[in-house]
Amino acid sequence: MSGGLLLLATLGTSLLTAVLIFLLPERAFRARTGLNLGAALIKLSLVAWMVWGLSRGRGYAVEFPVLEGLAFVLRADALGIMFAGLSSLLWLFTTVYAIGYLEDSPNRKRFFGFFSLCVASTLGISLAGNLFTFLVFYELLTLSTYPLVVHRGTSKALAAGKVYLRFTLTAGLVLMIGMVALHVLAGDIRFGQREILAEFGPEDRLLLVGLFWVLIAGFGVKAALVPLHGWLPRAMVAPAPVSALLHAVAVVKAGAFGIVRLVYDVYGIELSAELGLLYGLVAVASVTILFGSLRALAQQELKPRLAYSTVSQVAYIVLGIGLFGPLGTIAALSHLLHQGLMKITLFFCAGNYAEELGIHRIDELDGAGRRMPLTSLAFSVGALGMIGVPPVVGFLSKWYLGTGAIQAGMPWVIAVLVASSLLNAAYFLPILGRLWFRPGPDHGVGAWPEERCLGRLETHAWLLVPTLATALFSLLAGMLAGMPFSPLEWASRVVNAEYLP
Amino acid sequence: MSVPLDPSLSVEAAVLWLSLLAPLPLGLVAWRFPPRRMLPVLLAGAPLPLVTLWLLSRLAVDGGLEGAWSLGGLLLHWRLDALAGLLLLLTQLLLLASAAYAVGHRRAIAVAERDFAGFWPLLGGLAAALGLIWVAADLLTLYAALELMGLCAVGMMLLPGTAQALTAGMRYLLYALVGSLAWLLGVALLLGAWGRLDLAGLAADAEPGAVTGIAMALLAAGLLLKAAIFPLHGWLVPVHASAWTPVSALHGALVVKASFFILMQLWQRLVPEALAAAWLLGGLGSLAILWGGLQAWRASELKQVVAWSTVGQLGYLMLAFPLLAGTSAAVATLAWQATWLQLAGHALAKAAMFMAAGNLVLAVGQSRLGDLAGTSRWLPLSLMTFGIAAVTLMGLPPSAGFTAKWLLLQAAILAGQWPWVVVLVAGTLLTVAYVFRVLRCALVEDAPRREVRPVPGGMDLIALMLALAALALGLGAEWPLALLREGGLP
Amino acid sequence: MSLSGELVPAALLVILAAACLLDRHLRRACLVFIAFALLMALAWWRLGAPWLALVEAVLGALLTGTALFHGLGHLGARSPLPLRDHARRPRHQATARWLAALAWLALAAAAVWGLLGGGELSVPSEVMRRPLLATGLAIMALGLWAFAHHLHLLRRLLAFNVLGSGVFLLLAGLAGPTVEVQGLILVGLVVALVGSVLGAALLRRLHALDGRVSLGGGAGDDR
Amino acid sequence: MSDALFTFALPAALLWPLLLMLWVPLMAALADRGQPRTPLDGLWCSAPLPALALALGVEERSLALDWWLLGGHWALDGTRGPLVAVTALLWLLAGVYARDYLAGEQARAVTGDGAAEARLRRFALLWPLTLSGNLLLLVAEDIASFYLGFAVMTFAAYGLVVHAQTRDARTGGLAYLVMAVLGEGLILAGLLWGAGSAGTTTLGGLREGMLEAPGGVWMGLLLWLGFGVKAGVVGLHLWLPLAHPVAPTPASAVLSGAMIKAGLVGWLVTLPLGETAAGEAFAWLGRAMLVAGLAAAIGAALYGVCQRHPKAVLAYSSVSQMGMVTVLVAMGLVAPALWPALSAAVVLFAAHHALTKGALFLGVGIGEHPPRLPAWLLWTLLALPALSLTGALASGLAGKWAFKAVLDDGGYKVVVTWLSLAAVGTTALMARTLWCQWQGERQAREDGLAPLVSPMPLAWLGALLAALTLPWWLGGELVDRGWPPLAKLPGLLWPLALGLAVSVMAWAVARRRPPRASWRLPPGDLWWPLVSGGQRLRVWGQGSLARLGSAQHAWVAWWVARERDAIRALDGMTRGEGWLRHHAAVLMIGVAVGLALLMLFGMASIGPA
Repeated sequence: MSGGLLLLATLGTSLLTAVLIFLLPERAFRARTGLNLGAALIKLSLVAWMVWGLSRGRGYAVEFPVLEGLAFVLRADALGIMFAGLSSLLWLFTTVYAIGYLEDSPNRKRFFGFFSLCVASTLGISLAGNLFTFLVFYELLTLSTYPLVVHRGTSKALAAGKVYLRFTLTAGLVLMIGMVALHVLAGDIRFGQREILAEFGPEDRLLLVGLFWVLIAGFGVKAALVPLHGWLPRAMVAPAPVSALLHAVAVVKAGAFGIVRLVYDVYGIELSAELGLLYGLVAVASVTILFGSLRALAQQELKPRLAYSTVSQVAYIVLGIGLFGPLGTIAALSHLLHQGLMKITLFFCAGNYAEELGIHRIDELDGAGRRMPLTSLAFSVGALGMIGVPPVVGFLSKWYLGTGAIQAGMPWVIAVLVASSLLNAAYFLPILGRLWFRPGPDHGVGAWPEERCLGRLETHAWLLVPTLATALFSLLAGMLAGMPFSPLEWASRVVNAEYLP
Repeated sequence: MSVPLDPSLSVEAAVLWLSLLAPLPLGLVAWRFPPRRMLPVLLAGAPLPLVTLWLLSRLAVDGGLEGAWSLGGLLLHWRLDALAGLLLLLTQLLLLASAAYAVGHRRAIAVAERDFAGFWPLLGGLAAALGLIWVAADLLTLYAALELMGLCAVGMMLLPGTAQALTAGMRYLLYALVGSLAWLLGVALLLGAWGRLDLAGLAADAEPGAVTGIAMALLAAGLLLKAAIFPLHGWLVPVHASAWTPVSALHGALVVKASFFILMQLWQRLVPEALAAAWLLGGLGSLAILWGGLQAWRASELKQVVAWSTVGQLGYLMLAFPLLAGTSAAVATLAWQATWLQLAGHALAKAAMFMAAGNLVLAVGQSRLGDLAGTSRWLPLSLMTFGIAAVTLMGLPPSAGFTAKWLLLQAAILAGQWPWVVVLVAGTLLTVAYVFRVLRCALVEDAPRREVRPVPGGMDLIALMLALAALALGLGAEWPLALLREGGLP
Repeated sequence: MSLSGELVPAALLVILAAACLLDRHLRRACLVFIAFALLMALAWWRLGAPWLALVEAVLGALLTGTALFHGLGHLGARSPLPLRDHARRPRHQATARWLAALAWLALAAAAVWGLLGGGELSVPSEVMRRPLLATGLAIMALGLWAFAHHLHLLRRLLAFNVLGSGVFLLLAGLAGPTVEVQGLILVGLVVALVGSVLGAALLRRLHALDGRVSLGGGAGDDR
Repeated sequence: MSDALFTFALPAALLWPLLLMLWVPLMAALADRGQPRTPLDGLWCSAPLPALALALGVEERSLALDWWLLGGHWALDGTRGPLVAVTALLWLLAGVYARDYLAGEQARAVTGDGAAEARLRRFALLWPLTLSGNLLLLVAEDIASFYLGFAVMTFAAYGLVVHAQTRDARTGGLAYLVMAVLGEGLILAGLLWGAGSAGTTTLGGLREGMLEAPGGVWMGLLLWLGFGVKAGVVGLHLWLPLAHPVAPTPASAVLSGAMIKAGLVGWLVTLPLGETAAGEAFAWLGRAMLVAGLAAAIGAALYGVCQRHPKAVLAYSSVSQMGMVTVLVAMGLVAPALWPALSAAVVLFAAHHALTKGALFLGVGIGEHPPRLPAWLLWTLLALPALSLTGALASGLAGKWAFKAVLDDGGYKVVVTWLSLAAVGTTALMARTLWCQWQGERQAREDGLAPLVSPMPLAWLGALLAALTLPWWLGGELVDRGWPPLAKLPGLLWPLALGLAVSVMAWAVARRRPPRASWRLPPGDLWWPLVSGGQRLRVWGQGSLARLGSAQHAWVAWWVARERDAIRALDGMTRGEGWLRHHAAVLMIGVAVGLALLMLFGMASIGPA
């Protein structure tokens, strides 16, 4: 299959799935499930094919003009395919999870339709070859996640959706203005054409700095950088798979990925460092990391705590971007994947507790480790990873961030990292303590809020399997980080191939 | 009695005029034998856009077509350039969609065939008038076509016969008539000053001056009134809210745009350098964007939301005037493309939106927003169509609205006209606000279930097709825009 | 033709227009309008446009008059409209309308003056056209004022017709009775007729439906 | 052993405990619900065996695993080998001991006590996990594996500490965990900083890089303090006396015997000890460590003798002993030239302490459940490790001689004197321990005696034997100094004599005038003021978090209110529409006039040009 066709086929798989799901009647549960899983598998294998091809030096690109001097460009480069791989892999798990989670609930057709649309947008974001194409899919992502956020249709969900839209659409607009202005200034910049902006003279530098921050403001909303993070905790009312999606794969990652693209592929890291933009990024990221952790500490419910944890964790990516040097870059790129694996595990677990036992508050978790050992194990893996305990992948991110900070000449960042680790420990370890070491209803103390006993295992197999799989992946990705095609190895490959002279 | 100036193009000219005038007999036939199914309507109308496509392909090869009819010593000029051809294609597609939709609509609202039959000749008249406006190249033809269009539109608006529709229609009638008198006065001055009516001649002869300026001001005032540009939009919303859905769709999509088209043609030919006046028009457009958006946001009924949205969206078109006046060629090219893309995208999306809204209202039996609760579950297709159409209106990708907004922003930034950037941002946010207000109402899940009367599937399908076309125009904008660029600015 | 020979019908036209627009007695106003239209036809005749005169007499006077009387409900209809218009605008609104009409008049006059004074008129200016132009301007201003000022729909229809006649006169005055002008006026007359017929029919229906004769204040009009 | 075999054997030795760990839930899942099994079977006890065999059988080997974490590099060498051997042996004996120690709970679990079963299963899971962490950190040469082992050991051991689930156990566990997390943070900071500066992933590279890096001493300080949490550096030792008494006795034994040594190992592998190139800054760090070590050695002894629970006394003894070790390690920075000789002494001393302290802790359990032994024999056996710890016997004597000789040679007699003073304290602590045990044992003897040939006494005896005979079987260059000549014995034994004398006197005094209750010093010394301070801090922190939250809410609420105002204002504006509609004609005229004026004046301003 030729390069461009393969790209279009990958993108088309999800789009077509969305259309087909909308065409299927609401009752067609089996067909929809088969379609979902089949598409997810096909997409995963197509992406794997491209990964393999890329590693052998093949190129995949397709483009056509939309306007004079502006093209719609899809191109698979190492960085993009990395994100595509993450989204395709996690997509499979999320789909499986969602099928189990939404069993017997209304509006499944709508849910899965937009779900597929959402994955198509994420894939588009990862394969976009210039800012225009990126923006197209970025906004499409916003639109396709809105019905998912308000899926429950309660007034709380609708209010959250309103906040979500306010933040994201305004940001999209800001982003668009920034992109248009950049386009006016420099024309259509393909990702990787770093020399275009680098050649601007000193008189345009101020303008470039200004545009950079406009664009960062646009991306920062989705990446939930403080103070633009307000939508994220509120969007927690969505069903668990959607939260997992928002936090781990699609939305926040799209923002972070945008910043990655902006810094590495549009401005170029050298120019960014020269313009002094990276200090600002590091400062913003540091504030976000600490603020997110502090706010997480104050939460009494599981999902909001995880949400604020996301705020904090995604800022690690931005922090890594801000650390000038290959190690910082590796940290940023690999954390993009690592955080996805760990956070999705945590959200799956939170969903499992809520579905099986009706648990939403942290103090209801006492002794849940006995009732749901596997889920709790997965949760522990995720939480320890977030704290940065090896061999879970989170440690690797912290390692590269820390060493990258030294390389970039900012040792104080280590203090931020350690403080964040301690705060992470302060809000995750009590949960683990409750799970494993407190007596709970299964020890004869109290009762679960709403026990449902789904399935023969500790919960529904559709819910349990993806949870365990992502936990296992977070563990394996850490332990086997030196293996070829591990996230870390691929990130290093991207850095070596693209960002070092 | 017809004398094409260039006899070698006679085949194309004949085909063009046949396709322009064909809607009249078709309308009359339909009046006599009202169609009961959508398919015959579609089949009868389908050749027209195909013919136009063929003409467009010829245009790409030969450049523009032009000619004149001689009518008792009177030379009536016409020309078919890329812009006119594209607009003609758009018109024919929308008319076809509306005609097919109307068949279903009649069944759904259960109006007697006899009462509905009046729709068809008026539709034919409207189609012919619109076609004439796109190709007319002199003020007399334009005047006649404008009046024919206005009267047909008024007639269609009155068809429901309710007090509300009659009042609104009466107001529309009066203002349309006065607007055309203002236009006629302007034409009188131009004729008096330069002694000719054909656009090309006027563009060549006319020099900017007091008389031309005043004439343009009078013309513009009349056309603005007909195009429902703020603050002269007062007649539009009641008319739309009370008219039948296919009529509203056509009116919002095409009729108001025709006046804008004429204004743009004249302005570009006669007073392209009038900066201050162009900025006033841009300012009025901005106010229209804000006012329309605001009113749509606060409106309480679905069709009112859509109608107000038309007022707001028309404002975007007006931004073309300051961006075209006295700016560099690059800015002008961008603004020119942006305007027509916005017009086409809005036409498709607005028609789709009216139809989707009409379907929702028909199915629910209520028109208040609050009564839409839960429709996402019972009427997913209509709501989806509404949503897709709204994507274009909001200017979100990948839609024609988005691409047009991108061009407009690019033009504004390149020209350094920052106020329009602010207006675009505010307008987009307002659009988002009112669109999602509707969707939010529809997504409420905990409302009691109500009786829902599903509309015929074809109606949803037509609306969906139009909405998707608006979407496809976003990324596929290069084909029409390349044609436009080749045609150049007037 | 002498200047004074032109002045008399011109003055008569203005007087008739004013009488038609200012009279609150509707049937009388309609009758005056028919007289006005006939005088217009005469004017066309004298300008050398007999066809136009014929059309004006048939469309403008006969058919429009019939339509107006139909709208008034005096042609075999069951529920005639009240014969007098009692509606009044508030004073400040009335002032604004006067001023607006004057501004419009000034604008048009300035343009006409510019054409005459600057010798820009494409057709060589003739002395005899000046009263025609003045008459046109006056009638147009009157018509516009009346259209903006009156509330009664029938009176607005009358005003619109008078306004149209004023514009036609100006047109003829500026460009002479050329074939283009005749074409424009013809179209204008047809449109005016159709508009009047439609308006009158609508007025009847509206009056029959909820007894109203003006736009504002009715149910469902304003939110 | 060939390289290939080693490549296989080392991971296998580390994985074996993990496999056994997985075996536990597997068996529980496979077994019939009706027949609960005891998770602590013979197989389970064998967890450290492969590691022990490997450590005794291999001299020097290393293993590189590129795919592992950041690149794995594991090694066994002259320092690591003995430590692995001692650690594995202690874990083995403690494991066997635990099987018996927890027999009561096993019995309850079999009869269907769910809570006991859960506790037991948790113990059975976490014990091998802790073990594997401990072993990994000992063999790791790359930073990531080392940190992994350290973290796994630390976090898994929490479960062992809180095993009993009593209130005290929770307190002990909390103290343990808080301090451990703090320590982990410090270690992480030090490691990242050091590794980042040196651009390395191995511990050797870290040590070398630290010498050259600017601010290297600060990395050293961070690492010293970080590992100091585990090693009980004064001020960071709080968790020891709190966690030890509440943990099950075998867990206390490995905590105090093996796991505290992890802190020492951390120092040994990360600090640039014995590097003559280290600058004056490191010497100052060494001096600080020296002072802190001495303070711990003596202060802990003083505080410890006031404790009532034998395990608390032993915990303070550990703090005291580790203080002495700290002093020795500090000498590696103060006097780098001495280090090659001193390092062997440190390892020997650490190994000695590990096994001896293990034996002592296990002895506590023996005292509580005395086996069928004559009292004199039992007490002799219980006293033997105590004497050894004071440096009077066997491994203790060898260890003490090893460092005393080096320090004497190096001219650091003052340090030796201070250390001897600490040994006086150790003697007093041992006396106090035995005294406390004596009182407990008399009570227990009345309840009945346990059989001698059962895992618990056998494991204890094994530990005793291993501890006493350490110098003989550990071998290697560690004991190349051999035994002290007779002439030196008085210099080595006077602290014992003095300590005994002081103890007897104190006992006599205390018997006359029993100390008032208010004098009793709680175990955990600084912990309690810190807790109250922490409580206040926590209240303040929660308050400020709440304030942060409410400030955010207030901010949002303010905006929502403004939004409502704005919408109301807009609603007011929308009524203007009626006006627009009524004045459309006038507005059209206005627009025309406005446009015309702009055209005229716009053109005028542009001018005729």
